Amino acid sequence: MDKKTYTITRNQLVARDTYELVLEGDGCIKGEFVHLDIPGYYLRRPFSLCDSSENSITLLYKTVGEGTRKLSTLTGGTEVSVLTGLGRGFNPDACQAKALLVAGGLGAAPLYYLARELKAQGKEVTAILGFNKKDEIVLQKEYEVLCDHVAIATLDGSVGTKGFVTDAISALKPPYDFFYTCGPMVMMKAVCSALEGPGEASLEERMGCGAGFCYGCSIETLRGPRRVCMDGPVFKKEDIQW
Amino acid sequence: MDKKTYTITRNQLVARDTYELVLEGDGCIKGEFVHLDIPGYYLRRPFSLCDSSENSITLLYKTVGEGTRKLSTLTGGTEVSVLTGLGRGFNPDACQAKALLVAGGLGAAPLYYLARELKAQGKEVTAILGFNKKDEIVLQKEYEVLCDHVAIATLDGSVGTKGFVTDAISALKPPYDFFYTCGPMVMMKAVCSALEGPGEASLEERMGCGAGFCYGCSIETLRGPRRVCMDGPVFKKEDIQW
Amino acid sequence: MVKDLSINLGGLHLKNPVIPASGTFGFGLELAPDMDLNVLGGISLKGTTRDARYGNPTPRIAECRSGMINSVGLQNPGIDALINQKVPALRKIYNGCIIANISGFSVDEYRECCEKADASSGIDLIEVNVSCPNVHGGGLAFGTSAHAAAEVTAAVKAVATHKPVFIKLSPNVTDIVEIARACEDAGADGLTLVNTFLGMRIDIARRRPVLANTMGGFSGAAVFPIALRMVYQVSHACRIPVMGCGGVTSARDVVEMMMAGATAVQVGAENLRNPFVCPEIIEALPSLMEELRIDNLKDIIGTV
Amino acid sequence: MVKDLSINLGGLHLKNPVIPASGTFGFGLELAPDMDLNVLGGISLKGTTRDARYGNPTPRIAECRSGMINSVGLQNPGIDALINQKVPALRKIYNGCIIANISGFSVDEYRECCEKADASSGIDLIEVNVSCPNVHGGGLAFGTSAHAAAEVTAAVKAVATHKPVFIKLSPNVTDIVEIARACEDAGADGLTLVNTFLGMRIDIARRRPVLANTMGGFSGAAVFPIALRMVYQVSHACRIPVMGCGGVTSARDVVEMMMAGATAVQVGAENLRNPFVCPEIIEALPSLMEELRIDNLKDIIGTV
Ligand SMILES: Cc1cc2nc3c(=O)[nH]c(=O)nc-3n(C[C@H](O)[C@H](O)[C@H](O)COP(=O)(O)OP(=O)(O)OC[C@H]3O[C@@H](n4cnc5c(N)ncnc54)[C@H](O)[C@@H]3O)c2cc1C
Ligand SMILES: Cc1cc2nc3c(=O)[nH]c(=O)nc-3n(C[C@H](O)[C@H](O)[C@H](O)COP(=O)(O)OP(=O)(O)OC[C@H]3O[C@@H](n4cnc5c(N)ncnc54)[C@H](O)[C@@H]3O)c2cc1C
Ligand SMILES: Cc1cc2nc3c(=O)[nH]c(=O)nc-3n(C[C@H](O)[C@H](O)[C@H](O)COP(=O)(O)O)c2cc1C
Ligand SMILES: Cc1cc2nc3c(=O)[nH]c(=O)nc-3n(C[C@H](O)[C@H](O)[C@H](O)COP(=O)(O)O)c2cc1C
Ligand code: FES
Ligand code: FES
Repeated sequence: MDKKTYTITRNQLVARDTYELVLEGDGCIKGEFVHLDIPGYYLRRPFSLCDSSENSITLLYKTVGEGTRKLSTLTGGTEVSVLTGLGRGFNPDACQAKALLVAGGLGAAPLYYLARELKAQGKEVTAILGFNKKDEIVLQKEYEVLCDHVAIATLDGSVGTKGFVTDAISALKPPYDFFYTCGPMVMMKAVCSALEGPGEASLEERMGCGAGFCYGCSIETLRGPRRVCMDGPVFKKEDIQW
Repeated sequence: MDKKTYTITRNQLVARDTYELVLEGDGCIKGEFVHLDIPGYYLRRPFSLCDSSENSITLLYKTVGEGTRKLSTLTGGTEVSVLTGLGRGFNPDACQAKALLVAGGLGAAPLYYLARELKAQGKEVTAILGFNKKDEIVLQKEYEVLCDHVAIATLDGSVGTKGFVTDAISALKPPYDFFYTCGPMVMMKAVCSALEGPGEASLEERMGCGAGFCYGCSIETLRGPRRVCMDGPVFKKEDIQW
Repeated sequence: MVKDLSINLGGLHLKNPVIPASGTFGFGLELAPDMDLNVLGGISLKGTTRDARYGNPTPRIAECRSGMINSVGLQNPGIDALINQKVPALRKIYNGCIIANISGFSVDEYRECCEKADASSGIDLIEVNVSCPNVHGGGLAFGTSAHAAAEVTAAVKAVATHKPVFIKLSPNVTDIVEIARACEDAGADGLTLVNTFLGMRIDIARRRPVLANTMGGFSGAAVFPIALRMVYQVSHACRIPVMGCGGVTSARDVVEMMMAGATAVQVGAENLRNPFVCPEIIEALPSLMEELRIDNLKDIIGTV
Repeated sequence: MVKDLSINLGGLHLKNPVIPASGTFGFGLELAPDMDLNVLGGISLKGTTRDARYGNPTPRIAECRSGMINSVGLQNPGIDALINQKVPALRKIYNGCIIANISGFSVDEYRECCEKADASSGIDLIEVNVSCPNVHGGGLAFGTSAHAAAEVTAAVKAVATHKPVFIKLSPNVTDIVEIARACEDAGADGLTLVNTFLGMRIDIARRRPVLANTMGGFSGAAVFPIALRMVYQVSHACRIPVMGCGGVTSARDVVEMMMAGATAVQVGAENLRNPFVCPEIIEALPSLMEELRIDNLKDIIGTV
């Protein structure tokens, strides 16, 4: 874990209530998420790494409360304090050859980071991205450029399969030996029970420190209590107590 | 009293620990001081009006604590919330023809505002400005351009009379029918007891609202309790309980 | 849809629940030149004692993170001046709920002041501040003992027969519910929760307390979670209405206090930072209600 | 001039007075990869009970202005795991003062845990958290009654004969001095002031408490003026040393707490915002001492 200062270079609305935040600074960081200090708010806010370069990181965030609304008002040039190197992320090595990525909403962000790694390892990647409506879709082009198969599901049918990601999976029947999922709990639960074989899901919990020492984010798992920030946020399908 | 938003156009070190702050916005405001909201601090900070134009006001402030140190880091373009129209200031009409202004340190700021008004009324103005050392002197040129007589006193004798403002007054024996003073309490007390005739002094007190309704700044005067922010900060020499 | 912000407070109709708290809005008159007072649901006037008081020596104000400490010490012109001058002058320009805030250093003083306030036609509601030290009872605040708080309540209720009497409690206690219940049992028509928290700051450069009085009452945004907890506990334990107070700065805070159980909500120290905060909150409430799908603000009282 | 930051805490030499507070720094080990723990004057370990506990359901964390509420609920691996695993592992890499923080739900549990802690060679000081509810005594926290706090103190002092025992008090009381004196009279070697304030937040969109547990412990910068007042009152009323805790975020706060009477100063919730705050404070102290013309930090203890 490190505390670093980044400079906002881009903070742009890219979909309904969704912003892309590009932070200039050390791009070579580890971990699954960063913990960002939003001026005027007490606790830091956790956001998954979506992309990175040598000297920048990219996050995607939705304005859901006071902190993220404030974040959306910060302009280029603003410095922000970020804790980096947090969380145990998806394990690309768990996949032998064919990976299935199932995202709900902004779950597409950390899975994109994973997809880059999987492709770097030469694996075949199918991505199923679910959204409520067309105007919420993010990263579609990026996934299409990077991955072998991409399918979209929207609840209202405005793009791709009409319905849930599970409907798109049933329709597509993609080949995979390991799946990875990130999104709302109900969606991940449905995915984990619908999909055969081993997989991982990324959980969310309200966080204090984000770095494993306050025990604010502990959840019960089938292997006992685990800290989402340090032992997770990614857990094996078979360990999760839904 | 009004709450207005101003934009910083200048925030410049002009003497030892002393900054000139020019705020763009409504310059046609009443009152003796403004109450400025410094981001990150709870209470507003009171500062005297030093100068104004149609679309700006100028303050002079010293970095003495956390709030003013923070203020000195704000850059041009920053918006600040300001309460205007506060305080009963010096009364230029109390002077018949010849005014004596006696300032200690940044007391020179509100007295400069007064001097402009006195000169506009065609009165003869003598200004005695006291500082500890040369590097603390502010507004000397502005006073010299505006006033009829200007004398400087420095404690270490680096400029003008060596000693206190009272020493400079004794040396100069300026003509006046009314005096006005602003500066540290000990200095104003010395001035009010040394100078014959009627006069006014501007007091300081820790403030809450700055606008007369919290009674945080009440002081005992010889006419009973008075609020520095609303009944003052300027009081008649004969009413002050030192 | 048009939003209904009105509430019923101890039998009184208020156009909205937003009330500047005692001591943070003077006698209302000071702010009359600067805003339309008539937008306010009520105004709690500066704390008044039997005799005029200058209060404590200055400095009386200390800055804190997200809050401040005051040791004003009940500077006021005395109950007769309140009734004969301040209230009639305010009544002339203000049509909302006028709340007299009564303080005392003995049960007798509370009784006498409340009797006079009860007889004054301009006053709608009496708020009895039991945070003052009991000079005949060992110096501890009335509000820190259930027995003393109940004694004051019974004494003032015996003389104030025309107007609702709310007892304003101190948060500096182990068990706020015990004290609230004692006041309810002694006949209080309602409760205001809470007054300031005893706090202190030191000027480390001068090596002495910031306040001339050493300690004072801490309040402002910082105390909101503690005040909210007390409002929640008390309004779930008592049947009489509660005015929530402590750290309120926004329309969201007002809604949160009401969901916790407050019928009306007072705004204190934030007025000192922003004298226009009460009108701003009232203006912001309808769109917040729209966002939260609330039509009648009174419907949310105590819903959590 | 070289600044002397060292202090003497209940007979122990600490290189400086800065100590992460219990529950906000895990068992020290979690942060060992990220910083040099050896700069810290001491470390107060996460609160430990007789048996392992999972704690409360999530959400356990709520955001507030200048502070936060936690309802972690003493998740810990139990006293045996503390003594056999956590402390020896920390002792291997850390040469400062290791403080075991002991919690319990009965006098017996406190006694048993303290006896074990007293016998553990890696532990330097025992801090007894009396903010837990007394399950055999009606559910009220031990720390809210002078009698119960004294009973715990006497019980643990009877078995902890090798190490200084500090009692950590709850601020949710009417009279902190009464409780502090009772602990002193019962034999406490020192006091830690204060634990968290009972607080609450409501999620107004979902119309339910933010915390699964409804209420929790409020702390962080917001509570500093109340904690400081309590440290001042107690250290002027008692002879035993006080560790000041509550809202400390900077070197200035440390100096203010010490002037109020604290011998050492704990930093709690701020570690969650900034895990490096303790080393940063320690680094900032010498230049602040220079500014304030202090050569030996211990000289300022209780000077206001
Ligand atoms: C490991 C992890 C990775 C995440 N990655 C992303 C991401 O890439 N993009 C994105 O938009 N969101 C992400 N989230 C959710 C994001 O952290 C919350 O949406 C955000 O904290 C809300 O802040 P707020 O101030 O707007 O909300 P408020 O409700 O005002 O926040 C109040 C408090 O609750 C916490 N909180 C609120 N919602 C959540 C939540 N869903 N999860 C955890 N804490 C919450 C806040 O952090 C804050 O402490 C992630 C959460 C976790 C745990
Ligand atoms: C009517 C009036 C006019 C003033 N005009 C000027 C001016 O033109 N230029 C200037 O440099 N200073 C002026 N001052 C003093 C100025 O307000 C303080 O220096 C400033 O508030 C200090 O803030 P701080 O955060 O740096 O100090 P801190 O000590 O960190 O502030 C803590 C609290 O104490 C208050 N405080 C500290 N010192 C003073 C003081 N001397 N007077 C009143 N409150 C104080 C602060 O406002 C704040 O609430 C004036 C004061 C008054 C009352
Ligand atoms: C400057 C000041 C003066 C106050 N005077 C009184 C008073 O006279 N009577 C009273 O009952 N409460 C008084 N209070 C307490 C407030 O009415 C309110 O209960 C308290 O400040 C908590 O609310 P807040 O956090 O919104 O400030 C005063 C508070 C402040 C800040
Ligand atoms: C997440 C968290 C967990 C805590 N756990 C404990 C604990 O186990 N034992 C204890 O005595 N105090 C515990 N506390 C209280 C702190 O040690 C400290 O007394 C309190 O937070 C006040 O300090 P602060 O304002 O600096 O946070 C905890 C506080 C927090 C924020
Ligand atoms: S958030 Fe602190 S341990 Fe996970
Ligand atoms: S500062 Fe509030 S009355 Fe003067």
